[in-house]
Amino acid sequence: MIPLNTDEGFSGPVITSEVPTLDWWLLAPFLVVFGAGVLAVLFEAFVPAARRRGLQVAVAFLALLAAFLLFVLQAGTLPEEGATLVAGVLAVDRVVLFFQGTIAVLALISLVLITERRDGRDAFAAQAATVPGSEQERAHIMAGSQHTEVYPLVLFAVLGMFMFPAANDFLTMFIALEVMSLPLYLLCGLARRRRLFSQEAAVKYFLLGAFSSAFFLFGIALVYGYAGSVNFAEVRAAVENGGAPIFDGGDGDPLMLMGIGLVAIGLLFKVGAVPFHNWKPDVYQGAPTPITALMASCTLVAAFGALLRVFFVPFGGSLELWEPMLWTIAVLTMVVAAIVAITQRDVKRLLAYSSVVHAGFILTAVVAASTDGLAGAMFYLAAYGFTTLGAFAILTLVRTRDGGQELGDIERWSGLGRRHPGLAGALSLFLLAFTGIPLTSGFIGKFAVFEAAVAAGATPLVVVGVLSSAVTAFFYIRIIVVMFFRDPEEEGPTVVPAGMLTGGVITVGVAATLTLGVFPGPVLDTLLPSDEAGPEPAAVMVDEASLERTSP
Amino acid sequence: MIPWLTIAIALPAIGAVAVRALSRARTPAADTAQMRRSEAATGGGTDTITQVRPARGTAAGAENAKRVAFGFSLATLAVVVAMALRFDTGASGMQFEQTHDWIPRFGVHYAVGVDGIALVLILLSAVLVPLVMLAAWREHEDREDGGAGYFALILVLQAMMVGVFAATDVFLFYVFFEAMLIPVYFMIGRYGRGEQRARAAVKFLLYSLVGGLIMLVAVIGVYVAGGTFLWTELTGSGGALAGIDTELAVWLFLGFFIAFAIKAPMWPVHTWLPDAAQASRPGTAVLLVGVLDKVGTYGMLRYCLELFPSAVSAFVWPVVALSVVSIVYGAILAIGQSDMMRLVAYTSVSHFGFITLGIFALTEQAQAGAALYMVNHGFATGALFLVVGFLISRRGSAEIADYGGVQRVAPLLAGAFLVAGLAGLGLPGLAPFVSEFLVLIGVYAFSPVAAVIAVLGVVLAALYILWMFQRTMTGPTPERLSGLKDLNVREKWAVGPLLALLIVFGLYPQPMLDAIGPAVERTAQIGTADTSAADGATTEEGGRE
Amino acid sequence: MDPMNYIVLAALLFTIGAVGVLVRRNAIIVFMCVELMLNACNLAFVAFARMHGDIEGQVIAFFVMVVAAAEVVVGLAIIMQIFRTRRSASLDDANLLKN
Amino acid sequence: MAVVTHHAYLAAEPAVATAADSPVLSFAWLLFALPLAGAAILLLGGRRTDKWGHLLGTLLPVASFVLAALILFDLLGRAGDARSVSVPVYEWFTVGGFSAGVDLLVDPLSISFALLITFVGSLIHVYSIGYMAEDPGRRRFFAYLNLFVAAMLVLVLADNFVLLFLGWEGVGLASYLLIGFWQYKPSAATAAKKAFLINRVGDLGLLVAMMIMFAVLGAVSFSEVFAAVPGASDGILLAIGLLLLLGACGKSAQLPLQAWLLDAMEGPTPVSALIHAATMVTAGVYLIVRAGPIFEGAPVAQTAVVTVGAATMLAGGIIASAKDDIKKSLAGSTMSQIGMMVLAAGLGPVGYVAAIAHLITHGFFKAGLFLGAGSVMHAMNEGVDMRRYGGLAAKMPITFATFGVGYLAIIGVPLLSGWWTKESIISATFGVGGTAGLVLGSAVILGALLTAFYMSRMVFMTFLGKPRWEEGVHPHESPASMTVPMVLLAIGSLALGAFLMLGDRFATFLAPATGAEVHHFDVAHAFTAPYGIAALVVLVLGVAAAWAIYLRKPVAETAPKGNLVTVAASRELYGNEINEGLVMRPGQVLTKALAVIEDKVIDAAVHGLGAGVRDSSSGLGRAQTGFARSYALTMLFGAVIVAATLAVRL
Repeated sequence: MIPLNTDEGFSGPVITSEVPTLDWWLLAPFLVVFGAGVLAVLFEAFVPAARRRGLQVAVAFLALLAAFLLFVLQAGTLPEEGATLVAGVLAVDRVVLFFQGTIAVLALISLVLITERRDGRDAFAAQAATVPGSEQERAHIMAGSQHTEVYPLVLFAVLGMFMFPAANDFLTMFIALEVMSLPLYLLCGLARRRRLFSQEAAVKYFLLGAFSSAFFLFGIALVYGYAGSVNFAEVRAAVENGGAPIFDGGDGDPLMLMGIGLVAIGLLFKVGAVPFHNWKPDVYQGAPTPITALMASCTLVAAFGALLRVFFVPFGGSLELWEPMLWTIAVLTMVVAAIVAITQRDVKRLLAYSSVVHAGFILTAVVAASTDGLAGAMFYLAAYGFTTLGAFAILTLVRTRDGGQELGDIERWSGLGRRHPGLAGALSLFLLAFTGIPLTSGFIGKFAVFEAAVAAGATPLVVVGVLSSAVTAFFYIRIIVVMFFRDPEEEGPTVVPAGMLTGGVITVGVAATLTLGVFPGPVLDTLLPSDEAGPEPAAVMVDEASLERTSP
Repeated sequence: MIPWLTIAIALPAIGAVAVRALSRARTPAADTAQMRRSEAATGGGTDTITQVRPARGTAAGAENAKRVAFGFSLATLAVVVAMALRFDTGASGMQFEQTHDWIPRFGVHYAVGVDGIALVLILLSAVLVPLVMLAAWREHEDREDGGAGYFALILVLQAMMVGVFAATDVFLFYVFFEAMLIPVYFMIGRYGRGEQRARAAVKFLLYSLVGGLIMLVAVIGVYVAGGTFLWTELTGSGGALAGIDTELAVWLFLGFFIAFAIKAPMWPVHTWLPDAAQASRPGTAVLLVGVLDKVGTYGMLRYCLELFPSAVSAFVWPVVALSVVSIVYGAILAIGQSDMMRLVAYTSVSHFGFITLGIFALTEQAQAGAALYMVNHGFATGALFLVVGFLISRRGSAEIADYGGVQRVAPLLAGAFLVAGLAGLGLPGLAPFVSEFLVLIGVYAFSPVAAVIAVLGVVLAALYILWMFQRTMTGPTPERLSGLKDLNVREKWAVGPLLALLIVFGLYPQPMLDAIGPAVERTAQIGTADTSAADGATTEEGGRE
Repeated sequence: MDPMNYIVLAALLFTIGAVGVLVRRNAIIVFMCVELMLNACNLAFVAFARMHGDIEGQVIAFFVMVVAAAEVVVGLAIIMQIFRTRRSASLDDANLLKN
Repeated sequence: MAVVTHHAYLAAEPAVATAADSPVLSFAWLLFALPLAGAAILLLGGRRTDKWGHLLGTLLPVASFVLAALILFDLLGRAGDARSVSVPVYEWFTVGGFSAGVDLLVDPLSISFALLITFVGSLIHVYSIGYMAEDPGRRRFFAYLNLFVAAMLVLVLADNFVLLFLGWEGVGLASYLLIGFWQYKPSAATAAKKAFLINRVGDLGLLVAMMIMFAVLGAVSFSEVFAAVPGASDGILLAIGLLLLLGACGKSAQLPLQAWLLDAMEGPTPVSALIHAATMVTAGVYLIVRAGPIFEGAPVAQTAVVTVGAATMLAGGIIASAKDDIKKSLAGSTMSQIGMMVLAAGLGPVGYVAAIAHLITHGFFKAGLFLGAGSVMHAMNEGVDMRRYGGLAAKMPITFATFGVGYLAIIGVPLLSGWWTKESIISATFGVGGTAGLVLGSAVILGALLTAFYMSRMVFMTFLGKPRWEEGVHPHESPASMTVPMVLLAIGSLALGAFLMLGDRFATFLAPATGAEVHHFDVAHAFTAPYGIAALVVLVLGVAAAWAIYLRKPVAETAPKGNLVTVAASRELYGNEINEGLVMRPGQVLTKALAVIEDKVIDAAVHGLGAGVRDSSSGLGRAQTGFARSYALTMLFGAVIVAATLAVRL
C-alpha cells in the first residue's frame, strides 16, 4: 500500500521518499532477456536483412541460455525463504525459480523448432503484411524474405512468462500477462502456410485474450477495493482481517468474492480451463506449429505458475471461498475437454484439447492447496512441457504428400508406424505419457497431483480425473492404432527428415519423458518443495509477509 | 546374496533391447530391399504387405534375433528354476527380498520378493515364454522385421510379468500392472489376427486402463492412509493399514477389486477377453490368458485380501455370486462359440470363476486350490491355445466349421489337443483336476450352494471341450484337409513340455502345494479370525481418519 | 457524492463493454468494447483509490492506459492484416477454425 | 515313468507299516502301474512299437493278473480280519486338513475285482490281437485298453474316494477313447462324447458327495469316512448316499443315466465286452458295495438304490427284447443284469455277496457273449443286424458252443454259473420279507423271464433258423486268438458259479470286506423253495416264447412295424428323446439366450457407453462454432458458473 500521507502509520516503500534498492543479481535474468529483446529490435532496424537471421538466432539463444544459467546459479545462492525485489513487485523463491528455469529450458527447445528451416524456409510467413495468395506474397517468397522479428517477439513473450509467476502484486502480474500475451498474439498470425487459418487464430486469440484481460483487470480492481492494496502479502493480510479498514464487519465480502472470481477467470483463460478454453483448439491449430509448441509448453507453465501463486499467496487464506469454484471448473475441464476431444481428427486440435484436460488434472492439485499439491503441479507442468514439445516437434515433420503443409488429419496417418517406426514410436511414447502409463513422466505427474488431491480429501475429484483419463486414453490410443495397426495408404503423408534440430528436440522429449518417468526421484526431492517446510503452500512461496515472519 | 528376482526381471528386458538392436542391424542391401518393399506395399494396397517375402538379409537377421530372444527366455527360465530350487517351502512370508529406495518423496521402493504363490506364477510365466516363442517362430516371417519385434515384445512382457508378481511395493506393482498393457496392446493390435484386431486391442487396453485408473485412486488411497507403499509394512495385524476405518477399507478394496476383476476377467466385465483372444496370435493368447489375467486373481489374493482384511467380509458374498455366475455363464457361452480362440477364452472366463470362487471362499483348501489353479490353468489353456494355433498356422482359420476329421491326418496334433482339452475339463490325473477339486471341497465348506452350482461348470466343461474336439478332430476328413501336416519337431517341443507338466503336476502336485501352503495359511485366515481383530483395531483408532 | 456510485458506474460500463463484445460483429468495434471494459476498470481503480485514500489505484490506472495503448497497436495490426485478406472486418466471417 | 517317481518317493519316506510286512503287497501299485506303463510306451513310442506293441500290451495285463493272483494267495494266507490291508504309495495332494494319497486298499473285495479285471482283461487283449489284426490303429487300441485296465484297477484298489475318482474318470476316459476308436465314423465320435458327458453328470454326484464328506465327516478316505458314519446325521448320509448313487447310475448305465450304453456299442466289440459288459459298467455296483456303511446308515438311499436297480433291470430287459442289433441287445441285457446287481447291492449286507458274485460270473458270461457276438460280426463283415444272421451254428461251431454256454449261464440254467448267483440274488430279495421282499423278488423273477426271452431270441435269430445273410457274406470260424479266450470264458461261465458258491467260499472270503454275515447258499433249497421253482418256470416260459416267435416262424429280414410296446422298446424307451427334451433343448435355448445377453446387453452396455461419450462429444463439440463471439459468450457463461460457485460461500 502506498499511503498518501505517512501519518496513518503505514510502513513500506513510499513513492516519494527513497529509491528502492535493486537486487541486480536476482534481477539479472529479466534484464538479460529484456536487453536481448531490445537489442533484437535494434537489429531489425539497423542490421542488413541478409545477416539478421543469424544474429537474431544467436542473441535469442544466448539470452535464454544465460537466463537459464542465471536461474540455476540463483537457486544455489538464494536464501531459503526467498527474496522480493524491486520494492516488492517481484518475488523470487525456489518455486518461482523452478517455474522460470523450466520456462527457460522449454523456451530454448521451442526456439530450436522456431529456428528450424526446411529448404531454407522456416515456419513463418515471408511477409505477414502481404495478402495471402497475392503477387506480392509470391514475390516475397521468391525473394526469400523472412520475419526475423519473430525472435524479439519470442524474447519479450518469454520475459513476460518469467515475470508472470514471479509477480508479487496484481499490477505486476497484469503487466506480465500482457507482456507475455501481446507478442504471442502477433506470433500466432505469422504462419507461412494456411495463412487464413493463422490470421484467424491471431484475431480470435487477441480478442478473447483482451476480453479475459479485462475481466482479470476488473477483478484486480475489486480486490484492490477490498484490500486497499494489490500487493499479495497485504491482500492476504486483508483477507485474514476481513478487508481493508473502510469495511466494517465484512461488508466487503461480495467485493472480495467477485474479485477472486474475475481474477480467476483471467487466469483460467490463460491455462485454458473449461469453459474458458474455446480459444485453445482454434489457436493451436491456426498458429505456426513451433509457436503452438511454445504456447503449449511455456505459456501453460507460466500461467499455472501465476495461478498457483495467486491462489496460494494472496488468496491462500480464503481457501474455503474459492475451493468449490475450482472444484467445479476442474470437473468441467476434465470431463468436457476429454469428451469433446474424442471426435477430433486434427492432431493439433487434439493436442489442444489434451492440453485442456491436463490443465484440469493440474487444477486438482491446486484444489489440494498443499505443498504436495504445489510440488505435484510443478512436476506435472515440467513433465508435460517436455512431452508436448516432443509431440509438436513430430507434427512439424509429417507433411502432405506434395511436400507442402503439415498434415494434421489423423485418419491419413495410416501405417506411419510401419514406414517410420522411430518417429511413430516416439510419438507413441509421448501419447502414452499423456495417457499416464507408468514408466513415463506423465504417470508420475498424474500420481503426484492425484496423491496430493486425495491427501487433501478431494477424492471425488480424483475419481473424475481418472475416469477422464480413461476417456482421453481412447483418443491417444486411436492415434497409435492408426499409425501402427493400419496398413499404409497411397495418399499417406510424407515425413521430412528430422534433421539435427527437430531430431534433437524429439530426442530431448523422449529422454525427458523416460527419465522423469523412471527416475523422477532427483527432481522430486531436490527441485520441488517438500512438505517438511509445512503443509501450507504459503510456507514455500515468498511474499513480504513471509519474509517478515522469518526475519528475526 | 544373489538378487534372483532382479536378474529375472532384468534378463528379459536386456534381451528385448538386444533383440531390437539385432533386428535393426541390417545389411545396406537388405535395407534398400526393405524400402523398395514398403514402397511396393504402399502402392499395392493392403494385401501386398503379407505377400511380399522379406529380403534374405532381413530374414537371416530376424532369425538370429529370434534365436537370441529364445536364448534369453531360456536363461530366464534357468534363473527362475534355480531360484525356485532355493525356495524354502517351510517359511511363511517373502523370500529373496530386495528393497531399495526408488522415489523417496512418495515412499516408493524398488522392492521385490516372493512367497510361494508368486513363485509358482513366476515359474509359470518363465515356462510359457520359451514355448510361446517356439510356437510363434514362423508366424511373422512375412513381416518387415521377420517377427523379431514380436519376440522383443514377448521379452518385454516377460520382464513385466516377473516384476508384477515379484513386486512387494504397491506402487511398483501398479507400475508393472499398467506398463504390461503396452506390449500386449501391440502384440494384439500389430501382430494379431483378423480385421478386428485393432478394435480388440483398443477394447483390451481401454478395459484394462479403466480398471487400472480406478485402482490408481485406491493405490493413492493406500499411501495416504498407510503412509507407505511397502507391502510388508502395510499388511498384518501390526501393519500400517491395520487400523483404517472399515468403510475406507471397503472403498479401497473396491478400487483394487474392480481392476482385478476386469483383468481376471470376471463376469460381467469379461467381454474384452473373447475379442482379444480371437484377435490374438495363439502365442499372445497364451501369455494373455495364461499369465496376464492371473495378475487379476493374484492381485485379489495378495492385495485385496491382505491389505484390507476388514473389508473382506463385505465382499465375500457378492464376489462368490459373481464367480458362480462366471463359471456357468462362461461355460455356456463357450458351448455356443464357433471360433476356437473365442471358445477357449470363454472357458477361461469359467475357469477364472473357479479361481475367484476359491479365493473368496476363504478356506485353506479353496485358496490353495485357487493359487494352484492359476498355474495349472496357465499350462492347460496355454497348451490348448498352442494347439489351436497349430491348426490356425495350417489352415489360417480358427473357425470350428473349417475343420473336421483332423485326427486321421494329424494324430499327434489331435492327441495334444485332446490332452490339453481333457486337462481343461478337469480330468483327474491331469494338473487342473487337483486345483479344481481343492477349490470345490474348500468352497463347499464355505457355501454348499456355490460349490454345487460350480460343479455344473465341470459338467459343462466336458461338453464344450469334447464337442469342439468332436467337430474338429473326428468324423470323416474333408478333401481340403487331407494334406494337413502333423506336428513338426518344433511344434512338438513347444507343446510337449506343457503336456508333460500337466501330467506330472496332475499326479504329483505336492511340491507346488508345499510352496503355496505357507502363503495360503496366511491369507486363508483373513476374513475369519483376522476380521474381528481388525475390527477391534478400528474401533480403537477410529478417530484417526 | 458516495464514491460507491463510481464503482457502480464502472460496473455498468464494464457490462456495456462485455455486452458489446458479444453482440457486435465488427472486429474494430468489438475491440473498442474491450477498451471500454479496460477503462471501466480504470474508473474503478481511481474510485477505490479515493475510497482508500491512497494513490496506488491511480498509479495503476496509468499503467493500464499504457498497456491498453500497447494492446491497441497489436490489435489493430492483427485486425488490419485479416481485413486486408478478407476485405471484411466482420468477426463472423472468420470461422475456418472450428470442430 | 511316473511309477519310478512314486517308488523313489516311497523309498525316501517309508510307507505305513500295514503293508510293509508283505513284500507282495508292497508291490500292489504295480498292478496298475504295469498296464499304465504299457499305455505310455505304446502312445509315446509311436510307430516304432507297431510291430510288438500289441504283444507288450497283452503281456502287461497278464503280468498284473499274475501279481493279483499272488496277492490273493498272500491274503488267503492271513487270518480273516487281517485281509484288509492299506498300502500307501505316495502323498498325492495335501492341503491343511485335507489329504488325498495314492493309497491302495487291498482287501477281498478289491482283489476280487482286480482278478476279474485282469483275467477278463487279459483274455480280451488276446482276443483283440486277432480281432484288430487288420486295423491300422491296433497299437493305439492296445494302448487305450491298457490305460483302461490301469484306470479300472486304480478305481477298485483306491483307499479313498479321491483316488477312486481318479480311476473312475480314468475308465471314463478310456471308455471315451475306445468307443470313439473309429472316430472317423461320426456316430462313434458322437457316442463317445455322449458316454463321457452322461458319465460326467454322474461324476457330479461323486464330486459333491466328496465335498460333503470332507466338509462334514472331515475326510475322504474310506476308513475315516466309514468311521465317521455313526456320528453323522441322517440327512447327510442320505445326501451322500443319493449322490453316490447318481455316480453309480452314470457309470453303470442305470436309469436315468442309461442312455449312453447302447450307443457305446459303436466301439470295437472287445471294448464292449471288457468295458461295457464285464468291468467298467459294474463300477457302480462296486461303489455301492464299497460305500456300504454309508448306505446302511441311510435306508432311504438304499430304497432309491433298489428302485433304480429294479427299474433298470426291467427297462434293460425290455430294450434287449426289441433290439435287432446284436450288440445293442446285449447292451440292454447288460443294463438289465447290472440293474439286478444294483438292486441286490441296495439290499445291504445280505445282498452284497450276491451282487458281487453275480457281477463276477456276469463278467465271464457276458464277456463271452460279447466276444461271441464279435466273432459273429467278424464272420458277417461287421454286420450287426440279427435279422440278417441265422443258421450260423454250423458255420461257427466254437463260437456257437461258447456263446451257447454263456447263453445258458445268463438265463440261469441250473448249476451253471449264472444260476448260482442269480438264485442268491433272488433269495436275498425275498429274504427282505414283507411286501417289499415280495415286490422286489417278483421283479427279479420278471427280469429273469425277460432275460430268458431276449437271450433265447438272440441265439435263435443268430445261430439257428435259416440263413438270412446279406449277399457276399461268407461266414467262417474265427482264428484261435479269438476262440481261445471265448473258450476260457465259457469254462468260467460253466463252473465259476459253483466254485464260488459251493461251501460259501466267496461269501466267507468277502466277509471281512463287506462286513456281512456269511449267508449260507443251500443248493437243495434253491430247487425246492417257491422262488426257485418260479425262476425255473419263467426260464422255460421265456425260452418257449422266444421259440414261438423267432424259431417256429421264419424271422423277417426287416423289422416289422410292431406295436406301441415294441416300438418304445426298440427306441430304448425314449431315453434319448427324454434327454433331448429335458436337457438338450432347454440347454440350446439357454446357450442362445446367453449369447444374446452377452451381445445385446453386456457388450452393448459398454459399447453404448462408448457411443454415448461419442455422441456427447459431437454434441459438446458443436459449441466450438468457430465464432469468436460465441466463445466470448461461453466465457461469460463460465463467469456465471464462477460467480455461482463462489456465491455458495457467501
